[in-house]
Amino acid sequence: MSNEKEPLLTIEDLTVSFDGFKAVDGLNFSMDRNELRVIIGPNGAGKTTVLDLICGKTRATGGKILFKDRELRGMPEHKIVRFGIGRKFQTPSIYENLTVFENLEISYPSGHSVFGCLAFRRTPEVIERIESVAEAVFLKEMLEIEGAFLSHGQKQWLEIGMLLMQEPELLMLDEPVAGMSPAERERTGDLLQRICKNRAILIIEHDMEFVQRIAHKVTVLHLGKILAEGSMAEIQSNERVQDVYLGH
Amino acid sequence: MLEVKDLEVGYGQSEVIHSASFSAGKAEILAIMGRNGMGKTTLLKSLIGLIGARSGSVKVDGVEVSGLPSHQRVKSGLAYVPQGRMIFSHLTVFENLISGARGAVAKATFDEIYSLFPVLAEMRKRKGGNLSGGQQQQLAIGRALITNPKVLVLDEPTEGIQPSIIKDIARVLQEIRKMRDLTIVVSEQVISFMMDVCDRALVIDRGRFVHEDTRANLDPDKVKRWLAV
Amino acid sequence: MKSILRKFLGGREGAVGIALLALIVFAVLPMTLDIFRLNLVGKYLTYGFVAVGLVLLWGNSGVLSLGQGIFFGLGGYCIAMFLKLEASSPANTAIQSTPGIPDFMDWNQITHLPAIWVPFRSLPFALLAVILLPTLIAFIVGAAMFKRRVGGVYFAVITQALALILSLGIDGNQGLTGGRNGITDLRTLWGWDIRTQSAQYVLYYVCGALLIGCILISRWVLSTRMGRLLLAIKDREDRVRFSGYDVASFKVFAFSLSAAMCGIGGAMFVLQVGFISPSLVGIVPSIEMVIYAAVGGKMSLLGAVYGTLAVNTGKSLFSENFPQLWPFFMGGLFIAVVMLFPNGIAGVWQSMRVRFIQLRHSAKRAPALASAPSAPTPLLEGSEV
Amino acid sequence: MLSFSPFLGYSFQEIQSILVMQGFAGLSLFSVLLLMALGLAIIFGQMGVVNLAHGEFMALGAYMVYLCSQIVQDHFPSLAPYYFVIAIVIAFFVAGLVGALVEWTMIRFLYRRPLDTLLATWGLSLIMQQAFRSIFGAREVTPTLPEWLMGSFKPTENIDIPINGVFVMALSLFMVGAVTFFMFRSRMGLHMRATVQNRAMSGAVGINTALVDRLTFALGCGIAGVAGAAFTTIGSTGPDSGSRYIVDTFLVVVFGGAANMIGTIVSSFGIAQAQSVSEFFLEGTMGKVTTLMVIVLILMIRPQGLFPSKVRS
Repeated sequence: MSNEKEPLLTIEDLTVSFDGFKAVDGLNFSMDRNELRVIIGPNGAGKTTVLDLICGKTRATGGKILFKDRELRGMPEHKIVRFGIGRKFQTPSIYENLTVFENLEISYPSGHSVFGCLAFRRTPEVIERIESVAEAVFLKEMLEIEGAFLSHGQKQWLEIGMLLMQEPELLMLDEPVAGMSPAERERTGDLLQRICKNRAILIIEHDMEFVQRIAHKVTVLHLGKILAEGSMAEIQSNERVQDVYLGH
Repeated sequence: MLEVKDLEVGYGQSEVIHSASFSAGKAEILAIMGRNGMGKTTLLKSLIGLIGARSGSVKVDGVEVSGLPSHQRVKSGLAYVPQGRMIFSHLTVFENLISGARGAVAKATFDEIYSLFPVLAEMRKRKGGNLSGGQQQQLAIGRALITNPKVLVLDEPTEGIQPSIIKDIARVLQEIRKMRDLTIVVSEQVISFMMDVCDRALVIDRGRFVHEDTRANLDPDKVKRWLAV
Repeated sequence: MKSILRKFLGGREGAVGIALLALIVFAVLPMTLDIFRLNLVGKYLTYGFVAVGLVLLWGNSGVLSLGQGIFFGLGGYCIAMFLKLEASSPANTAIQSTPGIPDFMDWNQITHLPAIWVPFRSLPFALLAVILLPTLIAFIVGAAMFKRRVGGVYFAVITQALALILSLGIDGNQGLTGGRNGITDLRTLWGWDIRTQSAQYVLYYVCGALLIGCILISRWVLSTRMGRLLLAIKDREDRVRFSGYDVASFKVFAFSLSAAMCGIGGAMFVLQVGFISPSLVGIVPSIEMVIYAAVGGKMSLLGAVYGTLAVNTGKSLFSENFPQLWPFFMGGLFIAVVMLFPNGIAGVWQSMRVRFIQLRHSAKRAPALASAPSAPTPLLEGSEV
Repeated sequence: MLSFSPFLGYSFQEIQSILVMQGFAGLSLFSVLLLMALGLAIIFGQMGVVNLAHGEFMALGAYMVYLCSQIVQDHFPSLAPYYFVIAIVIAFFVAGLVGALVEWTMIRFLYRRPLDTLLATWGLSLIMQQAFRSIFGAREVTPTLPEWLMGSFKPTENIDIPINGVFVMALSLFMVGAVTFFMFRSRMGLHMRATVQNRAMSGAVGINTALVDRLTFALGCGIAGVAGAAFTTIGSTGPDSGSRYIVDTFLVVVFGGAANMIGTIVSSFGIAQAQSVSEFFLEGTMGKVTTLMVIVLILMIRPQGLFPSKVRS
């Protein structure tokens, strides 16, 4: 624990095993606000599993996940979300038969109960918020288009937009630029830099150019454990990392 | 032996493989190198028919197989060892081995496979799921060889395998090629393994081939640039 | 005013649809049909409540219940119990060995009214029970299953089993429920004879009005954020959870609301047809009512009503003329709707309209097709688990 | 023990005999349920297809036995003592063949849409029932059973054990054994297990998964046909005989844990015995109602059933 301020997210000895196979093995990890962290690692390193554990999709078999000093383990998914954690999935998960506007509206962080939903109104405030998020994720002109008709990259942006609507304090993105064109990657990089004010962003990514562009700090995961952690330059000069990626 | 022309593959609206063309000759070992997420697995899956290609042609020994279901591609002489091995974990080792066989399996074929992988003979009654990663990899290769293929396609056979065993796998692939005059296409990101095993290598980056050379002319450092962090 | 139009009627187009249905139900049919046929249509409309509920539950939330007959039956039994008690006044039943209790109880040697029947002496209680009992049962079943993330096929199978259990249970407790014959010989509602022609007209109109009321309520629910959310749940249940919603409670809501509508339908059935029996509760009616919604188009509230009317009219035409062919037709309908017309009448109607608009546009010259309302997105695979 | 004697006016001896005989009646029900569930465990448990027409495949098998019995009676009376065994085989193959046809025309388009399969197979069940009605008439029919099936053992004076019950039980246990043998010892069974575990990979090792699906479905339907043949020994067959078993069968399979053979056996035994015994002590249908209710309540609390299978593909 640093003295100046508490980390936003602290993971201690996190472990999960599936039928004896330890996908994540005694992981220790922490993140501060305003930090943009990228997790890299070869396939099967347990990257996605770590995100699944934090957002409650997978139940850990041991260890602690502390977010704003509260234990997340055992909390149902929707409560974790309401507590301030947003998650983007590997394949874009948007609602194809709703419009962009409606996709964003669903993520507006109030009226989440049954009756809240019935009483929910599109106040000017809500509309304004949706429009500003849509603008941020480059979809302002597409508000009335159904999700199914967006391009792959636009779907990825829409999902990031849906997360922004929730105003999460921790944003987790699983391969946000997969399938994007170079131009789209660049815009996404700018977007991520812009939105990491006042929150932490945790990203899994394979595109090293992209990682280099955006990461404040990089964590390398291998066989469920942390292999190395540091700046991109440090990681690139780390021999163990090179071994894992390149062989011997 | 294997001829791929203008292959385009994608999911939904995104295209992952852009107009890929390559070929591999008889008894050649061809490595396809690239980092995660660059399209290796998608390319190989589309060869065996697990993902439909949008356009392009795949020929095995002169026979067009694109558009066919997987099992007919196997019949035409392709065999596939997937990423992550995909052993049938509830079937025994022996059952896994013969799962793809058509009709009775010649004793010679078994002998050959068991001589390559003695451990499979020892463990033939064990459940596939109880094998170690390296043993599963051997089983997956054995399972692919049972159909006497002309072209063997392996997707990252070294993934999650200990370095010592990686060497064994390289040796075995060489041996198989010698024994059966088999064409082998293997995707990889471990350079040392590639240098041990292949005759020729292609480098794939974001769905396109960006580099090609024979092993003799291959400059590992150059390839590293495409693979390294 | 404008927002009310949007919310309840679904915009101008929706208002036209409702007005057309109202015109057909309140004017065209009463003017063209004799009272016998009209009463029959009234009966079909009561199934329409179930179909409308299924559009909410199945079409919009992706949850298929094969037990909607349970709620239809509960609603029906609640009102039938009141009517039966009124028809079994001591004066009317003086010849029984125990006067003042329903005749079938007397036949079963029951000598005093079972406790569960007592509150049904009160009409307000019975009316409340018509809506609340189905809602409560649906709430309990739904909460138990959806909280454990049981859905899809398992939910369908379990609700089907519940329908069987309830119909067998009613069947097996003759003294309490009237058994297989059900509760029959119902006469008056607070002294008003429901068997007369004038009463049948009135009840028909009440039934039509309530059905349109249910459609409007459903329209409203679907127009709120709830509507979008239910669609989202059907599309990607997992994602909704990660947008901060407790998915189970929304499914429970949709299930309970649809159950309440079934209850009203059941009560209107009893008032118009004059009896209720376990044959309306069990597996067969429950799944048949699913096909009404499917034929109409499982996403379309109005379509569900037309689907119900179409299938039932077909059924009575067939069974008058070629009774042995009807099951073939009905079976074929199930298969055809699933395999060929996943959006039912409403889907066919939509695509015809789109084609018509396109034709008109091309006739007018301009290739303005791009601006035509986007063709109905095929929701072919919408009904996944 | 004496306290039992006035019970329902039976002596202790008689109560004991009733329990034994009721238990044997339960065993007959168990046998039919087990065969039905065995077929459905393959179709629903393994393939994930909700086949609501499963009961009609059972009825089809029963009608085949009836048909054979008529033909034998009219044309080959000398075969009467043996025909039943052949009829079982015919029931299996006819039901299986119809099953393969249904898979080819309908089911294969619906594998990813379980709820739609459910509606389509319900439609199929209506069509099959009406077909039975048109061909065999609405009245229930009973095949003439060979003499040797009709008698009963009399181990004690009060206990009557019908031979047909014993035969049906032996038949269903034989089928369980045969199916197990087929699934675990034959190449086709291996292909079926592989396909259930990992369809994509099975194709990639060279298994024709479309064909395997068809045969798997046909096998399940064929077993339902055998269930129908067994059914003819304990009841008469009508167009809707099968549909009366469909909910019970689904509950047996779900309760047993969907894909688990042991679970299927245990749960069909439990459900059949509970029904049979409770039917004796409770009036009419209430025995069945109570049994089903208990199962549904258990399933609401424990949706995975008795023996959940650990793999979900």
